[in-house]
Amino acid sequence: MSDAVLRREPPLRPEFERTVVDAGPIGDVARPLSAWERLTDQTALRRTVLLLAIALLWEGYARWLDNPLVFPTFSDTILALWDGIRNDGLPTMAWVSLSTLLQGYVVAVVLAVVMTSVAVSTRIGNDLLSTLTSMFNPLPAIALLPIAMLWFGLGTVSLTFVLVHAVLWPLALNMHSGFMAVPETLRMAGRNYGLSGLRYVFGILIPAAFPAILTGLKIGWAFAWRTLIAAELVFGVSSGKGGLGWFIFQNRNELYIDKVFAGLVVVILIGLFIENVVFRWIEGHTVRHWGMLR
Amino acid sequence: MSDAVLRREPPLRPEFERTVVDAGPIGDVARPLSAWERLTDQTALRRTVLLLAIALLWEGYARWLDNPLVFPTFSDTILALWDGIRNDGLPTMAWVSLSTLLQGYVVAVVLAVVMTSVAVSTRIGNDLLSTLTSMFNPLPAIALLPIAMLWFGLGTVSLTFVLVHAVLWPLALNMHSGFMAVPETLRMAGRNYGLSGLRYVFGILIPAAFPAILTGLKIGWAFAWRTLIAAELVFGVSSGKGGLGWFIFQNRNELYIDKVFAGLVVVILIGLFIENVVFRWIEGHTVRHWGMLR
Amino acid sequence: AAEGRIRIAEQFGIGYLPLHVIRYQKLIEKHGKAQGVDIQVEWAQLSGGAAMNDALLSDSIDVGAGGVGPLLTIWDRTKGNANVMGIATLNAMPLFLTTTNPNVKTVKDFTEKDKIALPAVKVSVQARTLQMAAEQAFGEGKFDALDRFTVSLPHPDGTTALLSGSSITGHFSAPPFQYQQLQDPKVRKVLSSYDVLGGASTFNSVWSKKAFRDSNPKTFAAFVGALREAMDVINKDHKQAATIYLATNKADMDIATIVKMLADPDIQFTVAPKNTSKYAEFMHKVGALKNKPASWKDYFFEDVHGEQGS
Amino acid sequence: MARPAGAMRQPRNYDDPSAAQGTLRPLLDVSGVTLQYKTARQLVTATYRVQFQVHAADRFILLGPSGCGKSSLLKAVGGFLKPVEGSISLNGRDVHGPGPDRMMVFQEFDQLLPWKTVVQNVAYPLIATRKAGRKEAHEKALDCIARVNLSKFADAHPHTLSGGMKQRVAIARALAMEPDILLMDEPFAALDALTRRRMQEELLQLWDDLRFTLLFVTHSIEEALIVGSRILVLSPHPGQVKAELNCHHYDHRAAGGAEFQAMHRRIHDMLFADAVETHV
Amino acid sequence: MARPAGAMRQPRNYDDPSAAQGTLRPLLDVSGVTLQYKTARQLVTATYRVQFQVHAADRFILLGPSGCGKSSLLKAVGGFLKPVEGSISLNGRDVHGPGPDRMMVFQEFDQLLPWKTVVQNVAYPLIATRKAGRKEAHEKALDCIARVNLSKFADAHPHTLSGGMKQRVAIARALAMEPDILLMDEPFAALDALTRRRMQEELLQLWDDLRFTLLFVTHSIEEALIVGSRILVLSPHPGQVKAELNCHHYDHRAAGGAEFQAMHRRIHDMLFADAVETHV
Ligand SMILES: Nc1ncnc2c1ncn2[C@@H]1O[C@H](COP(=O)(O)OP(=O)(O)OP(=O)(O)O)[C@@H](O)[C@H]1O
Ligand SMILES: Nc1ncnc2c1ncn2[C@@H]1O[C@H](COP(=O)(O)OP(=O)(O)OP(=O)(O)O)[C@@H](O)[C@H]1O
Ligand SMILES: [Mg+2]
Ligand SMILES: [Mg+2]
Repeated sequence: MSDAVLRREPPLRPEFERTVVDAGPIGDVARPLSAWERLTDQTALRRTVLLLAIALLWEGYARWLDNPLVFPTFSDTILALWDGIRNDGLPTMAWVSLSTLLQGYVVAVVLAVVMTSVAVSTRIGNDLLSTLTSMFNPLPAIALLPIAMLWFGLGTVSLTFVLVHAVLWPLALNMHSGFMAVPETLRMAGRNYGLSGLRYVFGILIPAAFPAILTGLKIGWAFAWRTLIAAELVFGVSSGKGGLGWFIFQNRNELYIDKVFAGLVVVILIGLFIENVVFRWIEGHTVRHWGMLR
Repeated sequence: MSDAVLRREPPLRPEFERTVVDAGPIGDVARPLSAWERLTDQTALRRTVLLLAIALLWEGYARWLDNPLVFPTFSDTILALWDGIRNDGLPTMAWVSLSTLLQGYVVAVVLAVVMTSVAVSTRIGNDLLSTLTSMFNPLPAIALLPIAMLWFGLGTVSLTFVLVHAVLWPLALNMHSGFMAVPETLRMAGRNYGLSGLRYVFGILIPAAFPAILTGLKIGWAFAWRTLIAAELVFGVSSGKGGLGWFIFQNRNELYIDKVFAGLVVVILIGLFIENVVFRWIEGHTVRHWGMLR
Repeated sequence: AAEGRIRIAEQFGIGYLPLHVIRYQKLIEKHGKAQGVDIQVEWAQLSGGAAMNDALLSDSIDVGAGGVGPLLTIWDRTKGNANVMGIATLNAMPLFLTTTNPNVKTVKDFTEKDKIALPAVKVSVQARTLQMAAEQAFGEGKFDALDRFTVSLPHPDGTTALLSGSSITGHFSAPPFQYQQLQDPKVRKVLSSYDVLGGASTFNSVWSKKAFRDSNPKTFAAFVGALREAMDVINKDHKQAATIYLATNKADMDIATIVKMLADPDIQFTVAPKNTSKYAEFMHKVGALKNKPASWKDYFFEDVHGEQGS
Repeated sequence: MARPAGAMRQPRNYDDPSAAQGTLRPLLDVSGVTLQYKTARQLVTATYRVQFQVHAADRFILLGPSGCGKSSLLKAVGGFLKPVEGSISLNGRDVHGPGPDRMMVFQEFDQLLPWKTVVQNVAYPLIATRKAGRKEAHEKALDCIARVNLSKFADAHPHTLSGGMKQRVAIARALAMEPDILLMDEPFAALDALTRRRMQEELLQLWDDLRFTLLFVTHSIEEALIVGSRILVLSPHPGQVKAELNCHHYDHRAAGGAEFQAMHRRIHDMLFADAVETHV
Repeated sequence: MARPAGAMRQPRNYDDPSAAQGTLRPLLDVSGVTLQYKTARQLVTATYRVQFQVHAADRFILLGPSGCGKSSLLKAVGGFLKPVEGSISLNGRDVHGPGPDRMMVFQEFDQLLPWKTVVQNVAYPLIATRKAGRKEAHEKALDCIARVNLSKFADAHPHTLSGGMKQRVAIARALAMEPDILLMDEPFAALDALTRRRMQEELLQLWDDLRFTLLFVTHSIEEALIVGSRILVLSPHPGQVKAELNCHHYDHRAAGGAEFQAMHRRIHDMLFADAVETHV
């Protein structure tokens, strides 16, 4: 060690005392933001610009490709969408799909809560959930088809069954690992209040694991759509009142690829709405508000 | 307040001091467990019993149903499985599927890491990830098929592409929300070390979000299977080496339902292996070992 | 593209037997040698018309195969750009409408309680044939009278649903499912597509883009030649054809069943289109085709124009 | 609102043993308790055969060096940890699992429920245990929050609080429950001298009102003497009982006195002696 | 290993101002800093126009009541928090973001990386900042762990440590880095009297060896006097500067003395005066 370091001494300064001003009226002293900062601060705006950029890319690539039977342009798709809305009852079809989907989703959410509650309460429940999840999660919907038809016949109930299969396992997985990752101190606090069983799950575990549960809900939502569209083709609710999947399937078979893309665009739009409005709102009022998520 | 309470006084006791014994040789003083406790402590055993129970249930229900065209018995399925292994090259087919799947899985994991890294580093990256996820996650694999074929032709690459689609979004979602939920103190510690960019992601965010990432990996794994089996039906086989999905499709077409179930059992067995051996091992050596998961 | 490569996609089923024979006996290679080109043949199996279209239009395959309906649709949609046309037919086969409902004698007897399974409502060959039958039964313009009873189910699921006594009471399928169904005493035939069309009709064909034929004349000719030779093989020796079918499909079906099927006079293996124009007319009438072909020669290449087609 | 710093609890006649002799059966009996943590790779003994009795209305202090197992002992009494040896009984009955009769203030800052505001956090256990209706609980919570001087932050969420403020909320939460037994694990460690003193006074005042039983972990000898009525001194890791001392006769006013200083030095030496043993 | 409790740092000639006058430009200049937290529903002002200068080799103490913004100030100096008003500059350059030149010991117990063992936690920043190779870092880490008396737990994971042990690991981690500036947020709050004293001595010894600059938050007046060379006294929430005092002339040996006691009382009164203002 050099002498220079050893000898380093801070200067002696005089002491002082000050009187403190009344802090009552201190307001927001944030520096005003520049116009550009304020603009880019608007998440909605940024995302809209992003969507426009994606649409432009699509249009450009499709034009360059010039193969409308494989990849139609964005403008053609929008025209087809408009046509679909006016002539083919696309909104009704979207509604049919959406309502089926919501049914399956709700059932799956309830089931997931029940199963994971049992799983965290007992060791055998834990084994059961883990085993069932690893068994059934990888199975494609078609594997359930015969069973679904056997139990529920053709129609919405079977479709719901397949949807539940799509949503339940990923949601249960996320929920369960969320529960498992709840900090020990919070668990102890909850048990200290004498909570147990469902009251413990709803009072402590679910809110504490809410970030993971929300992710599970998002994934479940997406996979419900994937499955619904694939399953509608097969289960093809009696002709006449098909949903979006049916619309896509039929038009694909008839090689109206622009309409197929229009159907997919509807799915995308619903997805964007759910993510940017519904889930964003929920996040803003829960996990972000609670400081559990950045 | 009653006088009784007010007057409650603890008794006065004598003080004392004690000498402390040398604590060096204190060993494990746990009470020995009873045979039953030791048995039920064995996770492997408990789960095996559970699987046997499920198999029995299956056998019983199928026998009662007596409809082998829809739901063959467990024993028939096992016989068909044995037959498939000996005569139809089921192991090779499973291997074909598994290797395709692993390729897609690895690509998706790498992509997810890259995308979420960008997403946590920049605000526009965050917008992009969130938008792309909510757009593409709900799209069924068939929507990507034409594009896949256009870009990669028929064959494994297209399958890989579709697999990536199946794995990437749920994994990215879990990863991203895991990153977002990393406690502020840990983030600050990491940035205090001067970590940034990828070093920050790999040094802090990924291990800190590992429980969520593992869940994402599990879900991704399951959905890769679902998608692979569904996609193999559509893509079928080129150059003669079909996978498990093709095996299932072919046997379905020939109404060998027991073989269809045999194919599904292979999927289930692989799923159980991956969950109970691979993921369990990873969990045991990471998140559980680190006390991040119960 | 350079000459000497052809990528063919086929589907599942006995109807594709000519392609199996070509593959098994390497007939394209043989006919290519005769023309002086070494042809590399790539085979793929795809599971449905839509996948076939995607693959063809994205240039992943050169030759696709499927039912008459998809051929007419893709011809109609690609007229003027990709120009997809039929090369030849693979067979003529009857499609049966079967039922387990003892009260159903003709299509008129289906009621609200019945459900008829089809591979794809409205758009499949079976659906079109049923519509034509409905028009014949209920009168001009009433072609959609039975549509509300129909549901989409793939053949295997439809078959199990019919046989296991669920709510499916009717099934419009194809060989070999319809024959398997008829082995069950509960199941009866209501209708054959031959009745509706007034004679034998094409079930499967092969098609390709005009551009492929133009730039690969020798390869294309080799394929057509191979196809014709395969028809001869099948029609001459049912036993050998059945053996090839079993070998290529790894199916452990009884060889006698297949031979019996091949011997069925209703089942023909020929390159000549049969009664396809009736479908075309009907599809144009109901708006599924924008272009009205003057004759079957509009949607088949010249290579088969010499045949007795319709 | 908090009382001025001078206000003290009423004097008690501790020095007359005959008056103090209440029940002879201890409320809490910890006998021969060994606590161990078993992980895949190692076995950690936290405490070894620890023995003590807490009587009703005791203010019992656990004092000992860092890592000696104070928190573990408290968790065992709280029912969160099972002893591998020995037994813990409460009112003559073995402790099986946690319960709201023993409210705990943990050492960690993350013991508040992040999804509840400060006032909700304090009111929740009252509601969950049905000790009070919603409205009553809310009022009681506001009152206790005022006592820990956080009224301004009643509607804030925990993540917007400083470390010391979080601990004060946890204290308010425990006080609001008015439990028979209060388990506190270094509750005042994150507080400044002033706030700490005010909290100590609040606690003693409340004890005087309600005469609950207090089990209190601290690492400050001074705090032990002021807050406690009896002190259990533990040896370093693994914790064993070194001494049990009486200290009911000290309060804030006594803090400067010679007797207080002597007692302080006695305990100090007891702990530091150890250090010399272990570290030289 | 830790030195015996009596070992003290070498004497320094503080009382000769001419020798002490080093550079006149302060190392750290905090001027007019207002810190605010903005959430969707409310705006919290943590500190208001705080002004102070820290010179190289200062042992600068931030002292103030709970919630007055000490941690926030430290985080702002660490580069984790941007002032909404005023500026913070280091060596004449504005602070933009955190960096390994300012190692921080946080107040929270969860600052250790749970996936690393104790020794890995201490060695990691050395490796990450390329201050040392793997092996060298490991050795240095083991050495620092010995200083905080945790050698037995070098291979334990943080979740198996007690609160005080975790904080000691964090201290070891910061010391191992031998940073130019060390920011410590109530590092000894969770430690018992004995361990605390040993840690204080270690810190002062290290300071004597390396003459780094220390910015130290504490709520203990005694600790402030012993550890610090200069004390910044902050008012209650929102924190404003109340006084800056010199205290370089106190160490453990001085702790009993009359001058020490007087200073203690002076600061105590300064803080308690506030209490009377605010709370009566
Ligand atoms: N979850 C755990 N797993 C394994 N060991 C643990 C765990 N918790 C505590 N220990 C060990 O038990 C011993 C006692 O820990 P405890 O938290 O009871 O100490 P303490 O007296 O509260 O210390 P402090 O004053 O630092 O909080 C320590 O050696 C610690 O390493
Ligand atoms: N993340 C945050 N969001 C909003 N407000 C915050 C946040 N962190 C701290 N505050 C507020 O800022 C003020 C100062 O907090 P800070 O943590 O700096 O206090 P402190 O002096 O360190 O207190 P303590 O001694 O209790 O740790 C408090 O009023 C607190 O409510
Ligand atoms: Mg502790
Ligand atoms: Mg603080």
